[in-house]
Amino acid sequence: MWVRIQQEPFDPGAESNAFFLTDGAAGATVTFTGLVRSTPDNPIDALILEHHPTMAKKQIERFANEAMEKFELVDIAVIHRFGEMKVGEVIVQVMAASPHRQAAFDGANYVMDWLKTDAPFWKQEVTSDGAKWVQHRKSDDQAREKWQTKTPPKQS
Amino acid sequence: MWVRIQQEPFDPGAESNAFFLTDGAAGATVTFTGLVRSTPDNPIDALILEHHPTMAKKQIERFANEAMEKFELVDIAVIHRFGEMKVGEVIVQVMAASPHRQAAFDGANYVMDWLKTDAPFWKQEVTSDGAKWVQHRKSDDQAREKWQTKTPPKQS
Amino acid sequence: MKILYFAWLRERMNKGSEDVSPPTDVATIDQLIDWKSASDESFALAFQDREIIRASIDDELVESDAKIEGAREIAFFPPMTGG
Amino acid sequence: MKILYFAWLRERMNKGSEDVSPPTDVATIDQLIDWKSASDESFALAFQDREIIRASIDDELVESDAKIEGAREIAFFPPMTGG
Repeated sequence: MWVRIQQEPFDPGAESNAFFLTDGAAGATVTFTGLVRSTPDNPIDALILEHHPTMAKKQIERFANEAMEKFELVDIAVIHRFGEMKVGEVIVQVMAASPHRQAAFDGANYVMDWLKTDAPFWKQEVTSDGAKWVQHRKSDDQAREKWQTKTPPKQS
Repeated sequence: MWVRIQQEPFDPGAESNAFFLTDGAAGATVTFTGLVRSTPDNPIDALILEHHPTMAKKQIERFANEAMEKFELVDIAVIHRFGEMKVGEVIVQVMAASPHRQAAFDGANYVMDWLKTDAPFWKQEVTSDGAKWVQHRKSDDQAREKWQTKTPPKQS
Repeated sequence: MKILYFAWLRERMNKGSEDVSPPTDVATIDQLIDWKSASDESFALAFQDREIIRASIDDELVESDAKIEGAREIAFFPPMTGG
Repeated sequence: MKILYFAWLRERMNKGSEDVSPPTDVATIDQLIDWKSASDESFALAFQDREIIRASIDDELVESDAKIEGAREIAFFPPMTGG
């Protein structure tokens, strides 16, 4: 399990490939990659992410460790950037490896759901009008609810 | 949407990176990567995959199209190998892109669940004792059941 | 019509395909297996555990009561283990 | 103890951090906000919509009734929008 918080851009494919090399026992890896997007509805020039450095690392490590315990994971890794990033660059990547594919899906999904609401990062969208804070979405709070069920997700 | 069935090994990270470039509107991409594994419990030298070429492509294209319809995906792509492959090599990779992360998770998960039970591939594990057909797992049939619910998975 | 065999069915049949011309009263996959088993001992042996064998007609997965009329290619195979 | 401000709270406070020495009867996050609002107009304004503001004590997310005794560092921030 490892978590990296960094300002520099990174190569998502190279990170996945390096992760595959270390998970010999795991046949299934699920990678979540979050990218800066600019859409016709909401065109932006860049994103600026502010963060609370010590707390961000601790919180994401906690979610990653929880995922390791809840699901049958061999390994999990998270990279999250801060600072300014351009459209098309990667913001976050979560990689979860398991002998069971559903556990790999659940592990990456779990970390992303908790990271969205409880890891101290705040986004600003930069347009020609200046920078604007992104509003927190209620749907992100709701997404966590699926992990509150008493029965653990089915392994397969 | 595209599906490639091929004998040659491929670079999973390079494929993901190429996929990211084409999904401008999608902030979330989920990649499932299935690798040949050899474990202490079940050490193998290699895997041989037999397949029904025309049907394999049609079936996977069908699951990918179903995923596009069921979940709010911008794009989905599948690469599946056949023939002999070594430990550590990639067997299958599914990449799903969406503006919503849960849709990206569900899209890749859906295709994998159906591919496992209904795409015409058959694995042989090669050890020093020779080649042995892999048994179909009941848990793979059960994994599909989660998509039979009437209410679609929650978007977020 | 052509029959294809895959995986251990192919091994037990010792061939990947063959051409067959069933009479017109052989209407379904089940009846095709019955008809073929009656005349072909290795087929009968290979298809002994019939419940687990799956079939497709012209690249479409079908149930064992599916009509074979007009089929170009029928494939028989064990449960899939790809991915 | 040190207070940290993030995102638009930092902007409204026009600073990222400050040192404070609340009296001992200021026991919780809520009471710290009350105490600070009473003496600092820009703080009172920034913390107006108090329900949406979240807090952490020494890198741990806490509720507003959490005890602040022994805290080294308290952070205030809007709902998170990372990932």
